[in-house]
Amino acid sequence: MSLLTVEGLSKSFKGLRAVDDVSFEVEQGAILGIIGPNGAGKTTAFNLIAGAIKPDAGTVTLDGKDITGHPPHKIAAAGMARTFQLMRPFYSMDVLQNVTVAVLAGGASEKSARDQAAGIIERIGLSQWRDSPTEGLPTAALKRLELARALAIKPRVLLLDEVLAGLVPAEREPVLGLLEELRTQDGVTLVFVEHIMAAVMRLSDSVLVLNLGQVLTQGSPQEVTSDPRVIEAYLGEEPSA
Amino acid sequence: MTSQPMVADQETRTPTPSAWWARLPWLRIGIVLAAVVAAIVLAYLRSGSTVVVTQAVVTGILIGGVYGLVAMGLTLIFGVLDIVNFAHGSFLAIALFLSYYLVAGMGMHPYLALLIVLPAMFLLGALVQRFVLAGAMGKPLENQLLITLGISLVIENSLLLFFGANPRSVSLPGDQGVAILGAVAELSRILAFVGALVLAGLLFLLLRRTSLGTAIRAVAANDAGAQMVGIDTRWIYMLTFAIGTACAGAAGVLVAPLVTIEPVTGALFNIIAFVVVVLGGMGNVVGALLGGLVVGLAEQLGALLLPGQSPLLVVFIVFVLVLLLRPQGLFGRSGS
Amino acid sequence: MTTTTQPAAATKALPKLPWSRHLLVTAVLAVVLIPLPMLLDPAAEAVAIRVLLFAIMSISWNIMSGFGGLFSFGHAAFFGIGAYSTAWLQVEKGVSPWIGMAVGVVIAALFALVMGVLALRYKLKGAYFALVTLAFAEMLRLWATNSDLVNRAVGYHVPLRPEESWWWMQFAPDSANYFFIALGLMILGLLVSILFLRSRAGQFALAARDDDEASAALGIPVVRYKVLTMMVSAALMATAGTLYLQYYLFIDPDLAFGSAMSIQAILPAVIGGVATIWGPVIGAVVLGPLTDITATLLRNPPPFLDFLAGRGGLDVVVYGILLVIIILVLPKGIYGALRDRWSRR
Amino acid sequence: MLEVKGLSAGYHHLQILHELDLEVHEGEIVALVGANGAGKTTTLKTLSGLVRPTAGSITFGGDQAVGVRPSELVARGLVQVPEGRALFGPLTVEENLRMGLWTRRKEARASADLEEVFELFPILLERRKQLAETLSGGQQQMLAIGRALMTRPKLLMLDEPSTGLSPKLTWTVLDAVKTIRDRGVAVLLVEQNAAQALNLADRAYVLESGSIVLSGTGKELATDERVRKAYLGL
Repeated sequence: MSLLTVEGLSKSFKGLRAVDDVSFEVEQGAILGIIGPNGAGKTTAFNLIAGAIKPDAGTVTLDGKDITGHPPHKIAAAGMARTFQLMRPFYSMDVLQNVTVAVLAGGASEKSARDQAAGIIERIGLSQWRDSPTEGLPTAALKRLELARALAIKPRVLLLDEVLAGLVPAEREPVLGLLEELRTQDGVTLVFVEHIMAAVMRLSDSVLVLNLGQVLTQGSPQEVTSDPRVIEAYLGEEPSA
Repeated sequence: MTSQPMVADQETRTPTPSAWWARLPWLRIGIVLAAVVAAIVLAYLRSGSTVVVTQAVVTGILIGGVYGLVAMGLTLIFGVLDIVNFAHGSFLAIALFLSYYLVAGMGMHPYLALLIVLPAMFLLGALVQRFVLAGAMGKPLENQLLITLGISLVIENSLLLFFGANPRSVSLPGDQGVAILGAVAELSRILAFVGALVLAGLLFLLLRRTSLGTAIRAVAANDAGAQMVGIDTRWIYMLTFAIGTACAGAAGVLVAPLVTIEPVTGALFNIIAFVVVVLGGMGNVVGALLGGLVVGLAEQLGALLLPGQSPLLVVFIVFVLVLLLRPQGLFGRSGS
Repeated sequence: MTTTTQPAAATKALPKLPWSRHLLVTAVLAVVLIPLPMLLDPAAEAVAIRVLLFAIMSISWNIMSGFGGLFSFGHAAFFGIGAYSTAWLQVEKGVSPWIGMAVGVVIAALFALVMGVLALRYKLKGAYFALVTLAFAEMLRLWATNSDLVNRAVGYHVPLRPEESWWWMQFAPDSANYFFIALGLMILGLLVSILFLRSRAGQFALAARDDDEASAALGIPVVRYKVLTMMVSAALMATAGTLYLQYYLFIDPDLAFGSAMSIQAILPAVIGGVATIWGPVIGAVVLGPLTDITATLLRNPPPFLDFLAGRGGLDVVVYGILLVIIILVLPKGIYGALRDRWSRR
Repeated sequence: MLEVKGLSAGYHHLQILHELDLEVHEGEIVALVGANGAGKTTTLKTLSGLVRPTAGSITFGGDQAVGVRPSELVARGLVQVPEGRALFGPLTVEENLRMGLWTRRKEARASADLEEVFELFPILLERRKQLAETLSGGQQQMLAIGRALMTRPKLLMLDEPSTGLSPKLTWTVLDAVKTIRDRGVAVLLVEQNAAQALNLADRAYVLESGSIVLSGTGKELATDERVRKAYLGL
């Protein structure tokens, strides 16, 4: 049975169907990439799964347990962490404190939390900024901080919302390596929204394409990128006349 | 971040003519009216006297009009500048003292004082916005709250410092009781109500019918959009604050014959104005007028419903209920 | 922008946490201040007690509004609950103010619980939340003003006792004991803030203040910790109510629940530095003596201020001006600005 | 008419644009295409004065445009139709359009422009009394463009006018862009809908990670394999 199952997920805002009957499954240890043009409903879908907003219809099941519409903190406690597309550090804290809070939220003892946090920071490659305030950190570091904090609660499923956006190509590579390592070493299941196709191609076992709130297609990276409907959704329709 | 288009892409909608009154939430107004009627019936059952209830309703509506005018200024400032102005009542207090000195000191007719107080308060508002508040525009809400709190402390206590705590009063020549609808109301109260309605109407026309008013509403609706058509929003902010302050000033002149004039009088109006603004929906100018009437009635009927308690207690109970159940206000638009 | 991480800094030792330093300063403060009454004349001692009272109130406000990010405009509600619980139990039932203080603390915390659950359940934020706190305080004020249960607008005078008594928390007007009690409560307040912030709950509260969605996404039950923060703050504020009552021996609804009291809780923290441990204390030291300075000034005004002789209000005018200037020029308060300067060096 | 050199910009700690060069000449449609997050919207915001550049220069009609208030730039003829449209929702269609006259409210013939906009988008005439927020997405886009035209722009910058529109409506809007160009207004068109934008444009730039990686005529780029790569990473 799949670790994460999403079925018939739908949400409308003021009559606009932002997410329309979206279904997919992710196996334990798999990596699912979600792509789609602007306004396709990717972030909304994430928010629905992570409980930030309640769906109009559909179910989300994590490891056999129905978590549809549960508040976000319960979903996180059930083993699903997420990152935010626009980085949302705790601005009054430095990097170490940010991760320490997350470790505490994951249930660690107050005594060991800081050491564990320091360990995660080193692993994520943030050591250089460990004691820096979050204000003024470069994008690359903030993106990693999002990741470090999410990992600190030891999730089974990690939802990543554009962790590569805003990074220059050279900065992407180490993050990709890290994500691969998370799967192979930690067995974390990844669901990620991404625009950078090279990354999607390289990481994903399977790619889900959303367009106008609906699932356009799902398949292997090669299948998806050679699908004319996908190209059309991205490049736009050629004028017929 | 991807922005959501405001509405779905449907081309099948039929155009609907939409004058402003067609957009009022009539259902909720109906519910509020029903609540008012229920309160009146209850008040009648408790007091057992039609005269007492009629008197309460008339007094409530009359003072409610003035509350509405005070709150219109406050809500306008909130809608456009996004500032919760804790100093609004203090501006009203300044106007009270100004009219006291114009009337008692210079022998001016209480309502003629408007001609001086209105422009003076307008100017004061503009200066305060330009030189104090402008520095905090776009800062966190707390900072703006605290700045206006500081301004109110300065104003209220300067009044105390210079004029002392002795209560003063302004009397209207020829003020007497007038019988209306089976109740009696002082002429000054009726004139204050009428004056408030006239000024509220003028403000409404300014906002609806002039291009300046449209620009003010445009800034309230979307200040980025306003900049993109070339509106200098800084100027609109200053002007709006000045207009809002002038509303408080006008209300001050109108109520001067009705209240004891003390430095703390402003604080009372301030708190009532907040209640009215929340009731009417923050930023909703028409809602503020309706909210004023509701609060005026709640205050008067509340005195009958909970005898022995302060009439304001009922006002606050209504306030907290509205804040908790419908923070966007009784007359605000649904959703969002 | 750097493109790769540098492993050079990899295994630095973890930086020391500030808590032990804060606790040490608190201890030093306690020790240094204990002999103070011996050095002060009675008038100066009264000022010192006012400073301590301000500090306690503002430490409390700072816990909820600074660290918790829940802007309270009605902190007088908790103050008044403390003062009134003590007064009622003492005057009507003959119960010691110490017990009254404990009862006040519990009731204030429960009041905060109800208020917090209501306001946060309905997701009130910012100005709306501030207005709810104001409304709750005003409702208490109006209720007390008109309720026979608590002596209506008259309020309570604490009956004078023939002899000094710790049990009744009553001493000669210039007794140093008031100072010691006030000092003890302030030190308690500081300990509460420091230990709370150090705890798991306090860290969660800070995280929830900074970003409640991100906190929830980490599994932190945001509302629970926000309400808890409010309760801690309310409990501390209630002790200030008891202290006030026992020192001034009088309370009425306007004093206890009026917005002036709420404002006195806000000002020191804002002037000293919101969301810092020491800001409220520093702000109280700045503001506490102002009332006396201005009163002295107006008792014997310089010639050009002659017409103001004997008038009140100048102190609050100065508060107001200070408040505006601080917000515009030093939005982080005195302590915040100093700390930034030190750390930049 | 618009000349941008070495432009860098970002939000607080986040640098988004890296030394951008681009120009728009009179009477041409220039397209700026690129994937999501490439920095297209930030470019427009910087050009219209909403974001302050950290480095580089912008000149418009020969005058320095960095550090000038957005409202002043509008008066000079540099006008943006932002993504999300920034309409005045609770105002009517006509009020929205008339607000476009703000900088020229003292000119006598200003309201004749209203007729021109209605001619371009007849649907707006039909709905002139309707509130902007009750319009459909396509109508809102037309209204946003119409409002911008009322200011008499010399250069009109459109941010993703096709977002949320059906293909058919997108063409209605893009057709209007051509008409606008033919009336003598230069257009800078930012689009993720690359194929359509490139076909329409006289010249185009491809933006990737905040830098311009390709430029050329619209026709050239429309058939360029590298454009596909920038979008799909193929």
